[in-house]
Amino acid sequence: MLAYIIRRLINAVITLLVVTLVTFGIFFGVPKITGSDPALLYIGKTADAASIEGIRTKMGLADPILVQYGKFLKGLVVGRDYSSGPDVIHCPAPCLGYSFKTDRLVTPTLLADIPVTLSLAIGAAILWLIIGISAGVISALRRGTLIDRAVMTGALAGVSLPIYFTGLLASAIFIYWLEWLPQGQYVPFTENPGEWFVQMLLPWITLAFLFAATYARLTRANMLETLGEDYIRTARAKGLRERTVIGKHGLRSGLTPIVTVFGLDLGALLGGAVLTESVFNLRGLGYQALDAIRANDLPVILGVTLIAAFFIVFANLLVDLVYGVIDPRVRLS
Amino acid sequence: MLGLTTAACGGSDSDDNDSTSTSGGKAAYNAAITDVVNPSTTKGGTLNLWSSQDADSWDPARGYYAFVWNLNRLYTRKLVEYSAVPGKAGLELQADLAEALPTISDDKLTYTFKLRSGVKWDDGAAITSKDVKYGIERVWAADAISGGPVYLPALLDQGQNYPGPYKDTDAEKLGLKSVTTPDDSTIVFKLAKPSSDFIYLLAMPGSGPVPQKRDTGAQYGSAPAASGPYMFKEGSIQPGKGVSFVRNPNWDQATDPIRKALPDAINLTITTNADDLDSRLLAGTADLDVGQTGVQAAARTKLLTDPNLKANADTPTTGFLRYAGLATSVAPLDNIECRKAIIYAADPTTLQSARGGPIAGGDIGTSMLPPNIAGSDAKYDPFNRLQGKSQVDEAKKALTACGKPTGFDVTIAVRNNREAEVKTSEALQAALKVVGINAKIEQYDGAQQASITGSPDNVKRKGYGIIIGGWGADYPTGAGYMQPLSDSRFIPENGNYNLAEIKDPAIDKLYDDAQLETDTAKAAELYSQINHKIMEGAYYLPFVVDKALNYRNPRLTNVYIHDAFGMVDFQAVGVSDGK
Amino acid sequence: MSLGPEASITEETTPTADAAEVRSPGESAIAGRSLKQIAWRRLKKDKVAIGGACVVLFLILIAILAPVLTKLFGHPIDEWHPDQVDPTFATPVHPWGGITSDFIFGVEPTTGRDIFSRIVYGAQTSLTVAFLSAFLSTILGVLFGTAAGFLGGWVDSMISRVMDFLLAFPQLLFSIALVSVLPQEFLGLGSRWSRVSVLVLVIGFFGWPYIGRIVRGQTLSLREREFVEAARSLGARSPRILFRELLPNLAAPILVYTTLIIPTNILTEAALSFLGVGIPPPNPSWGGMLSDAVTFYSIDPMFMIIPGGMIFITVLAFNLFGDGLRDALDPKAR
Amino acid sequence: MSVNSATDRPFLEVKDLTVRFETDDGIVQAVSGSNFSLRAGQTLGIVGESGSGKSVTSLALLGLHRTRSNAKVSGEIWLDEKELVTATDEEVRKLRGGKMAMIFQDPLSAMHPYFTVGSQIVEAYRVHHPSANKKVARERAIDMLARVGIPQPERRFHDYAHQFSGGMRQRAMIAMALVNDPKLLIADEPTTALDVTVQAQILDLIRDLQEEFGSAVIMITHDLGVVAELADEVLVMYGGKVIERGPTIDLFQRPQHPYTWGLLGSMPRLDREVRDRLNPVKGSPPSLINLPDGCAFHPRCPYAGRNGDRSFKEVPVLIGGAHSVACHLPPDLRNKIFQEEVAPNL
Repeated sequence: MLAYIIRRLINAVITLLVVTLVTFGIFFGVPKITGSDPALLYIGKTADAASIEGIRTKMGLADPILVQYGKFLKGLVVGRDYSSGPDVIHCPAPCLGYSFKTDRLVTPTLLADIPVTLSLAIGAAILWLIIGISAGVISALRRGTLIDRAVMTGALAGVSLPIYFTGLLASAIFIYWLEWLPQGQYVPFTENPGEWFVQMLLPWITLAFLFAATYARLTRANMLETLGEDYIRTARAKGLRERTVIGKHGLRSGLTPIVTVFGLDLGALLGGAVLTESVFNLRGLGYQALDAIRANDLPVILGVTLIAAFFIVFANLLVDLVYGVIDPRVRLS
Repeated sequence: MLGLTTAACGGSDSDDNDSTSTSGGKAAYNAAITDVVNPSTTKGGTLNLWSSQDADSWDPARGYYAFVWNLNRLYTRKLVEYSAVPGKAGLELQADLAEALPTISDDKLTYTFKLRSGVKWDDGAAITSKDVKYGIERVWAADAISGGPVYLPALLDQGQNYPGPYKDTDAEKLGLKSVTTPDDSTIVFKLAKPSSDFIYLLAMPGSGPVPQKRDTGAQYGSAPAASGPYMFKEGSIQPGKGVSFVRNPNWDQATDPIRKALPDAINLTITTNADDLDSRLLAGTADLDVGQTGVQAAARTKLLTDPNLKANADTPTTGFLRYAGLATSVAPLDNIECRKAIIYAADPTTLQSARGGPIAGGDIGTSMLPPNIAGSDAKYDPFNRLQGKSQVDEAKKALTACGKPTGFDVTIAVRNNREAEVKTSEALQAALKVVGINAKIEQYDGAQQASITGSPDNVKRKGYGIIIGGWGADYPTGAGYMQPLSDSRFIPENGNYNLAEIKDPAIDKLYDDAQLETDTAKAAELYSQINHKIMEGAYYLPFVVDKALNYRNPRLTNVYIHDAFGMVDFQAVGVSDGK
Repeated sequence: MSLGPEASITEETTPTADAAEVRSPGESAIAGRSLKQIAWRRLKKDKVAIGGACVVLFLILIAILAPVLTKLFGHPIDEWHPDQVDPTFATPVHPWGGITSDFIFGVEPTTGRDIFSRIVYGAQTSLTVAFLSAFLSTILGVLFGTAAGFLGGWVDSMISRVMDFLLAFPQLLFSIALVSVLPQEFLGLGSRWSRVSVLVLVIGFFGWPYIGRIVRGQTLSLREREFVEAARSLGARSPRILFRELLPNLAAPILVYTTLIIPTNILTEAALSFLGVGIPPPNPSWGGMLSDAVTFYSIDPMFMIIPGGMIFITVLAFNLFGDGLRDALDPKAR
Repeated sequence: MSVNSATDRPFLEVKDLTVRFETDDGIVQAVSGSNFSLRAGQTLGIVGESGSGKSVTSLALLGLHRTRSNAKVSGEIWLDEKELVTATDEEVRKLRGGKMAMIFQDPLSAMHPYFTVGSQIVEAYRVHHPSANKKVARERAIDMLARVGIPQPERRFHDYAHQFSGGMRQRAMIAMALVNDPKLLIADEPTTALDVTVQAQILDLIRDLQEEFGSAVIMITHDLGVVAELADEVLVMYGGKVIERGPTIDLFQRPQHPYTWGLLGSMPRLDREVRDRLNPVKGSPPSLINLPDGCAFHPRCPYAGRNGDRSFKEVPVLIGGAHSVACHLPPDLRNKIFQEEVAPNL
């Protein structure tokens, strides 16, 4: 068991390394090839060769790409220092770099964004789990009935609606037309829970709608498969009440696969729900990433990609471990 | 100024009536452009400024956004500062830290300033001439503290290749030779050649004083020292969230002829949602949009259809001009006739709507000198654009003259991160098509502008014949506005803004003459000539003179548009209800 | 009897079906001749799926006929109509997003361009990207999937690792970044088609692991199945087994999943355009139109509803058809 | 174990039982009009190919079809004076696992993978003994595990199905079925999933337990060997119908239906010379959606044409006394064929 976890951890680290390498290669390598010079991004309207050169060295863009990568990794592990003119800025490990655009360290910047993404992901997750699973179970039990048809049609519609459309639609209806919800922006939970809730409501619903649809379909399929299993027939043959048959024997194995999917989805979301965040102006990791890409803020792009990948990989690992616990047939080794 | 607004309002009469009907001081549509709305001296209360974008930097040497320069007046005093009055008078410089305007030697090369006595930093230390010199020296350290304008080295470095204070070997870090501080209250500038614009450069935030012991280089922006009436509240600078200013206890009204300092506190809140900002403005929970770039489409409709709201709105010209540079290095635009063809074919109206229409976008542009700059003349319309239609016949004629009667292919380069600019490029493309000019739109990464359209080599290689651009003056003189766009000596290999790559000795000469001319009226005349030359050369296609529809909270006092910034003069504003 | 009476009856009603197909439900998607017939019969009975298929065909037709349709019912996509929009508010002068007999889907705010034409051309872009990228994913997926499953050993572990890696990648982010660094024009394709091919490459590339995994799994299970064993014992060489025995039996799942990634690709393309890295203007794309609508949706909702609705209908149609196809080929999934 | 206690009413009596499923592909006649009865302590063997309707019959007895909306059951099922077809779901549920229990084929798939075997037995016990607390139920379960011959029952109690060997799993399954001492035990192919040595053990176990509990047993199988070993009476089903019924010995000595001959022919026998090959029934079972006209077996029956074309037109009915058969061939002709053509090869 322990050995397994260790091996998995090592794999995870390797994956992350590859992610950084690829990302680094693309965003620091490509400019070298295409000849566009990141240093120019940080200079003002009036750029003179001398100061550009100064910035280039300051950003370490003069070094060969591998050296830069090495420095990046070193910073990740032990931290590194950046010159600020008179004195140096120390970037403690894990140092994701220093944005010369905003003159801020990447790590704290991104850490500050995580709460937003977190509230979005968690809130939505709770919603979609409740709605999606119950809908799925119901339509599985009422298979072929009107309810089933209705739920499944709704679900299919759900998975076919782009979130950046439902998002706009939702705000058009609830904010501008019905005026049920106020204009506004994200408010930290710690500052004002009420306001936080009000502001997150629409993003949650929008995001949850999409996932609930997927989960309803998934749950239904799993439940149907389970209910077809022999052991369900056995349970009935034992004279168990239908409630017990479905509620205990059915759900226990019908929902187990959902755990996997859920873990992965959540992991992916924590890496930044780019679309939802951009539709609702939530300054989370996803939004940060978009900004960074648009502004060509390489250190930030690299940082976000790495964090996102980290969440996904970590979720993968966690899911496998959890699965080992909830499914007695799986032996981790 | 009034007449100018009227004329500038190409077509839409309603504005004229409104602005003429503004009886001094009362709130009315566009009242703040010409007059001080709700004049008052009541102190106290809190001014709630909002913004949908964060400041680029609060470090005086690094900020470049117009609103940041405007807010800089709250906490940074310079030797000279723009007067705090509406209209053209606001463009005049006035002694600020200096007790009087400089004594200028007869050869116009030596500027001597005497500092006022009793001017203090927020920590109580006296502001000395050394602080001023050190602040100015920081402009040289563009590698450590990039972002701000770098004009002074051109005039003051004089071959010294001063590395900036951080690499300065001088013990006091005051190694810049051309600037001397005989005593703590005197500072002397020695120029190599006369420059009538030099004094304007000293009014830039970057020329403000910085106490050397408090300079943290790249991090200085997170806690700048304050010389003005307000200082940053301890640790209140939160990137992406906002800042709050409180009174600077060591500022003395007696030493400051410019600033009113009415509110007790000024908060700037940054929202991520521009529509939210608008609804707050209309609801009165926000006093001003500090960006002053105009409300969103949704609020625009509300504002203009409700007379009560409209009475508290202004549409000042922002001092920005939107245009397309016609690169002379790219065939066939090396031929003036082909350039003319493009200008004639362009449809002034669609270009205007692409920028947001006559009110939110701006007036149809006719030449390359915006109205807030001495020498501009809104009536000067060489290509007859004010009539608002594309002139196909003229264009066809020009094409024939150019030897391309059937038209030609050309590429429009446009920043991908500017929605309005992309739309203008599409408008232009559609209009050019009519006369057989096939324009291909190429969007480029706006963040890399300096190395893409800013690089003449690249422009030539990629064949960017038409380059969409926009420009606002860093200081309100013809040179401050036009020189980077038209002086052949202002073509660096990167970060070039002379998009047309105009290489006209006559123009260059006129700039030099203007620099010698200390009489602003005469200088204005020269700039007007340059403007004519640029237009005659068909180097640029002006789109619009930017306007922005902004709302001011009725509770505000002393509101007026400051011409140097094209927006409300924040430092003058007070609140009537004391809240 | 492990499937309970109902399934065992389907077994008896299809006497020619290979027993193994029924014994293990997962594999029953693998088509024996008869199963294809059943599938086809089922599909024909599935009104909804057929409906979806019809809509899909209709859309394809629209995309192909875009130029004609524009001539007949619309105006050129890049033709401005300032008279159709209010200069001050930039919104259409006519109600309902400027819908008139002349502009049947209304006009774009600011520009007054004909939305109908832009929708029709948008369909062209959207479908081209979706189909080609799905095709690319399938090719790569089948190639690597069979290789991994069939050859096994280090090849398998290599490919599987790569697939896991790609799936562990913040894909949308990366697509955005990639598209924005890749060249805007090449091979003289013109800005529109160059960007289309870039999108195809990126979306197709990130899509292949999904197919790859399924194909790998199928191949693994097939490898151990009687007829392959038989073929092997008869001394058939690997390539022959691969192409004569395996691929035909992979046809069904491949078909199903290819159909099912097309809608996903449509959404991805629209998402990228929405985020501003899609088809460059003035070439229309549904996602692009939606992002333009962000500025106006509170005052001109139609401008948002029309492209959004189109995306919805298209994706829904593909999903309906895809689901129907899967159900038809894999009764257990019903 | 004798058939002569004629007076008392049969413990189980099935009259004209018909089960049909409505599927997309048509109506499936899984069982049509089968009649049989069973006395306490007796064992009834039901034989036939897969799809002959034998398993469906057993599910119908337990009322397990009720959860399937598309299943239609008609006829009468009398279990110990109680009619089950018309009984409410709740009544049937109470009987299920209590008075009548079932042993399924493949026990691995028939046991829940995520619950321990012990807990599943406890569950079965407590649903019929609501008063019994956990502890009692647990002891009962362990006791049952011991009774079916599982070593170290206390430890195995906590194991999962997949941790048992095939044989042990089937024993556990039986323990679960017998935990409420059912009066009727239905064993559906209890041994097919097991290897031969284990098969014997399980069959012995069932026999012993039957004697111990004195319950009636229905043994469903396609393996005549099993029937020969256990059953007092045998039911041969084909295409959803009972085509021959009789006391075991009698049926094995004088099989009446050609299909039964086929089955016997396909049955490996130790006393058979190695040289003569098995001769199974040729052809494949009929579709239950559209049965062949006339005798369902005629397409595979080598003697179908022997007396005109009746077999192709009329559906034969089950006639005869204790040993009855559904076949158009006149009895004498049948005997003749059996004696001359079939018997020699058996």
